[in-house]
Amino acid sequence: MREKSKTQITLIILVLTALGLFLANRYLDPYKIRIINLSGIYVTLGLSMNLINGMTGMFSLGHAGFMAIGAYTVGILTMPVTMKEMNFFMQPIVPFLANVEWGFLPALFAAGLIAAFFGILIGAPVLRLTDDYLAIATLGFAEIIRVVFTNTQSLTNGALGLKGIPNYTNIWWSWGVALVTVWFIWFLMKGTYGKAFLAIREDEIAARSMGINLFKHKVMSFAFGCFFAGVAGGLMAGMLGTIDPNMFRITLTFNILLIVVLGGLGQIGGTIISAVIVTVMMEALRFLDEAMDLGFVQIKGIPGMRMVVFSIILIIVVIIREKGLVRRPKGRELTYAKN
Amino acid sequence: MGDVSIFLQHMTNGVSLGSLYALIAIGYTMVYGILRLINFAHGDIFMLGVYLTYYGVTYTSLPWWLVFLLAPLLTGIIGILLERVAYKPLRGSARITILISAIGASFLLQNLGIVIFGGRPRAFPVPQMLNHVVRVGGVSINFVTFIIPAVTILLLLGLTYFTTKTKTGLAMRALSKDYETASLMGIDINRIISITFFMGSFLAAIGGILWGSRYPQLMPLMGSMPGLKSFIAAVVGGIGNITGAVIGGFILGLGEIMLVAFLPRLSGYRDAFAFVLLIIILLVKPSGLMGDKVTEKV
Amino acid sequence: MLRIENLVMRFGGVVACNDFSAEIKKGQIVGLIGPNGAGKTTIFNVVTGVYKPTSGQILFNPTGDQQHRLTGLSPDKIAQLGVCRTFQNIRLFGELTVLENVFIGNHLRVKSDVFSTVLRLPHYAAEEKRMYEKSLYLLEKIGLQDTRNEKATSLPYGMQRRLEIARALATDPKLLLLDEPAAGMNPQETQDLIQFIREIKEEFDLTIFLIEHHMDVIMEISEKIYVLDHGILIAEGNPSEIQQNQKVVEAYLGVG
Amino acid sequence: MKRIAGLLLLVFVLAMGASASAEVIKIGVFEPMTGPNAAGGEMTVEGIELALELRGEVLGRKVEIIVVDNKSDKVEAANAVSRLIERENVVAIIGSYGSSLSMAAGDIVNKAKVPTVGCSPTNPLVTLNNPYYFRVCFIDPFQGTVMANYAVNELGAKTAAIIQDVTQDYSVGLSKYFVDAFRELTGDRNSIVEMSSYNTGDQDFTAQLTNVKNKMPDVVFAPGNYGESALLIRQARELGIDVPFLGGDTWEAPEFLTIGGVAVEGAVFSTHFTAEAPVTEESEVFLAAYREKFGREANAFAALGYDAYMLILDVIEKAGSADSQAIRDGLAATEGFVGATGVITLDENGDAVKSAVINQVDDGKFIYLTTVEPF
Repeated sequence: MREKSKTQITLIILVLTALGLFLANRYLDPYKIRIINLSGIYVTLGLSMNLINGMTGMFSLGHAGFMAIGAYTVGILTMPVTMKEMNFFMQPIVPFLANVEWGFLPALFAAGLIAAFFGILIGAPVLRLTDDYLAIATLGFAEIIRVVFTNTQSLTNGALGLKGIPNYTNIWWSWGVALVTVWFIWFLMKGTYGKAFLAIREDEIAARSMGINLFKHKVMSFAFGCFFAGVAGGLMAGMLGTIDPNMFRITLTFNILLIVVLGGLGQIGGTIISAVIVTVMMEALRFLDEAMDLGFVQIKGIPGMRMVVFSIILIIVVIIREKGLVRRPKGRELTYAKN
Repeated sequence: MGDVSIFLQHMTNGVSLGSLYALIAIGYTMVYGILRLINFAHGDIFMLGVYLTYYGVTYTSLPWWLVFLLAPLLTGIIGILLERVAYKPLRGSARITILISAIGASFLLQNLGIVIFGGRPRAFPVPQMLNHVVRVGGVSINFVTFIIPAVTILLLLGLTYFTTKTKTGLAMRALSKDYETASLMGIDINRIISITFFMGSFLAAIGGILWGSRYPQLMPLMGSMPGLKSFIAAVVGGIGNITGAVIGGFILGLGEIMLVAFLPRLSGYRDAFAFVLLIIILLVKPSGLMGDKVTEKV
Repeated sequence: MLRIENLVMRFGGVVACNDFSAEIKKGQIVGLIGPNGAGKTTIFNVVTGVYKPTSGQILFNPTGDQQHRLTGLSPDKIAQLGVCRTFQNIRLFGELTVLENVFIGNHLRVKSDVFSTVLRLPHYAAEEKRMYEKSLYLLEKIGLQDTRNEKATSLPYGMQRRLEIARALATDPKLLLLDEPAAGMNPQETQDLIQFIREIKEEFDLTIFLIEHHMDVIMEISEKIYVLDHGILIAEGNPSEIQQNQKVVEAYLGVG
Repeated sequence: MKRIAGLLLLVFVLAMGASASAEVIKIGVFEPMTGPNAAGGEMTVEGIELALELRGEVLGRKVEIIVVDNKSDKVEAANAVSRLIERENVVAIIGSYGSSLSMAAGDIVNKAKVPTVGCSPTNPLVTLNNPYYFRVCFIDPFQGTVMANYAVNELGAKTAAIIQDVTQDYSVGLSKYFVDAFRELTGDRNSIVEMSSYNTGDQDFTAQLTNVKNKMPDVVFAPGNYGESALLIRQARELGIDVPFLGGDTWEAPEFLTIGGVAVEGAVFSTHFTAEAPVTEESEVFLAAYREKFGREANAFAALGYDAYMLILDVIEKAGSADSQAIRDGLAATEGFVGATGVITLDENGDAVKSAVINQVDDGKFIYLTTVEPF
């Protein structure tokens, strides 16, 4: 009975979302559609990071790097051959990619798979590290990826970036992928593997003693997270039409982290809502940077105020939601998180 | 120029850079060693220290050496405030939570820096005394380069004395070993943690001032890279270990310079070097060169 | 079922366990006792692979044809072989529900791959159904079927201990290691527990190795008892032998 | 339920859009006001605001500029431009400092058919294949070539070393064209004796510089951000490298002088404009107005911002219409527009064909050396 009504609600939500998107696509201007697109992409990003950080309890800060891999995969694979020649005017592109021109779907798949491949490659050695070390190591990997992309001129066009990537990304793609991500992670977490991820988050030692292979499951979770990060990166490339290595800095990871923390570590629904809200707020709060005319007094715009507000929100949310956010270690640990 | 003097020049450059990393890493490692907390905002505290010095020298009539002393003290107080606001409410929380708060604090300071100081870089007012070049044979050495290692070694000795001989230092160590017992023994936890943050931030500011004297360009984001690299230096040396931090700093500085020196084609990859080193160390010897092994209790 | 040979475990300079040997036969309930800090939990940790011993070896099924050397295997491998445990300081998956805790115990026997779980292919659906049924059965067994959707940490202490046992049972163990299952229980609960342990032993065809401070429990339930003091085996035998052993008495009185 | 609530909220927030007034002509400006490119954005906006003050009306209608920050970030740049077009209904757009930021806007303005004039993005890709993107500055190939010419012809250099910021398209592009031209001019494939890279934000360049010193080049070409470049030259002088340092238009910032101090004396760079050698009457007007408003000498970026604005207004006036399409067509036909930075003619790509100025740092000021005509 309960299962049935749940399915019904899910269906209703799906239909309403689709209808909403359809109407939005039809009647909203490109700017709003762009924000909706971006929201969809951030939903995917938020969920993929939440899978790693919130559900499996690893602390990865490498998202920007995996997005970069995905974005470049899509960029290079979908860009028309003539456009490639124009882009790579300083140093020709490596021959085996010069004449490639794929459709968006296979390119997105490739983006996810390559990102996941690197996720496994990178994750396999470092995922055994604990919280803070893992955070720094993954952050380091993201930086390494960025530096490599900057220097491999004949593969990525280096700092010049890529321009003229076909604008395939639309509302259906961005939200379609978001929906697939929700669906995937939902069923993953419902199933026994997802429960094993949760067990790892809760208590690694107990999880191992229950026969859960930590390494295998961590790498699995990490690879899935990277897959979706890569796909989202690809969507981003398809939306912007141009990418360069400097896009994929730690700030990008910070934005996603903000979404995950606001939405609640381990929460699927919360992440979706917070992804949408944060994306919209990023735009809506633009007024903070701009000059304000309150009638009687004029305030000069202070660029950067927006990010200050977001940082403060992050800290406040962490502090307020501390208990619900992550498992509180049991009484034996009283100091600053000694593990 | 002969090969020998070129090599010596590279060595000098490496020592100069390495000692700066070492200096900042000391503060990082001290806070971690005592509180097991990675203060992500350490690099941004460093930035604050430099800006405070800049404003002190430029907008007050105080002599530079006094500013060089006052600014770190002020930075130390900011460090205490930071701990009170962003970390104290989370005492006892999971590591991830505190780490997120630390990242938030780091971004907050950076963006506050942009709002308050403006996004455009400024020139650090290097005192004349520090700003001249000494030439020994074919090797040029900036005068600051002599001062930095000296200060580093001095602080290293001072800190070692402090933590092993003074009452507060011993209390800190007790705290780092066992929080509960320490508080049972009547140690004022809040006071010790505040002192730790004060000292960490004070050291960051000293590092910042010397950094500014060597590389006189101020930007709100200037702390993030040196911060990360110093953290890496601390990890390489064995986080929590002050001597290790110094050694790690020198390894990192020399390594970065030598990479460019011997593999000039890879100079564009220089920023990745630190991270590669970090990952190798974490995989081969996660406790760092000087760190001791910790086993988890079951 | 389990043979421990000349086990030595050192942490730095501290010897937690020195030259410990033991043999547990199939279907036995064997007790391990000793004063606090005697190294009992260390032995459990070594058997389940959490610690690597300094020397010595542990054999699983030493006489059977499926003989395994446990030393050097990872905890999850050991669990898969059929050795599962509970923890002295309760390590439930605290934020998860009671049912989820037991359900996770089933995970190591899952045959479907992760993609069929996401796609909910029929063979996985069937498998999952079996797992849920088994979990519910186990919960019923420990009397927690009504609280199955509550957070594990919200349970009273005694129930958490039982839940740990249920979770361990879900892994289909052949050998079950119980680390102070009666800790914090009142006499009535303790009696229930003894009954419960006997029941599950019969039903699931278990061999049980347990650490316990409640002497009445140990004496009533064990067929054989090992006594440890300061990491050294000071006595072994059946309950009546142990009760009369002078060394054991001294160790517990703190004389020796 | 939550999801629906979220969606409703989204629609609600988005629907709080502003409505446009038909009377005012709105011109959008998207520039980096924060982030690593903030200084360039700030200088440019100064010029645009000055231009607005001088000429706030066209066709009898008031002109309004709407400045949005792109945070030196591509995604933000795209959002900012989209916002200008859809929310503010601007008829034309100015921006942005930083070629990659301009490129992020390229597709959007092309699709929306809103003409956009870049002030200082010098990467050739910006206007390529984009009929709606124009710029009032020259492009990297020209700038790099100009400096190679200067090095060989004026300084008599036989060898050169390159230190580039590998993370900046601008720096990489300039270096590449410099290298090509330098090799051709000297007729020597080996005339580039050292090629070294660093990353934006780096502060220590001693390793790269020590390698350079070892090779003893006649000149060092080191285009990059003014901050990093100033530090780089400082460290070079400390190491005893006393050959001339050459760079590009990004060096023209007061911070280059304050951070570099005495070390940057003698540094030579190409730029779009100099306050010292007003090329046109418009330059005089601009310079005087700038001096009056800001109390200091103008720089190239302000001048380019000024020109971009004035060019758009000029086109509107000539076309007699503030319609986006009319503006685009007018811009594409620009020939001989007299701006503060010189006489601007836009080529078939929408790039300005105009002269470059070479400046030198002398006694803590930027001194005009020479003008190089387009070739």
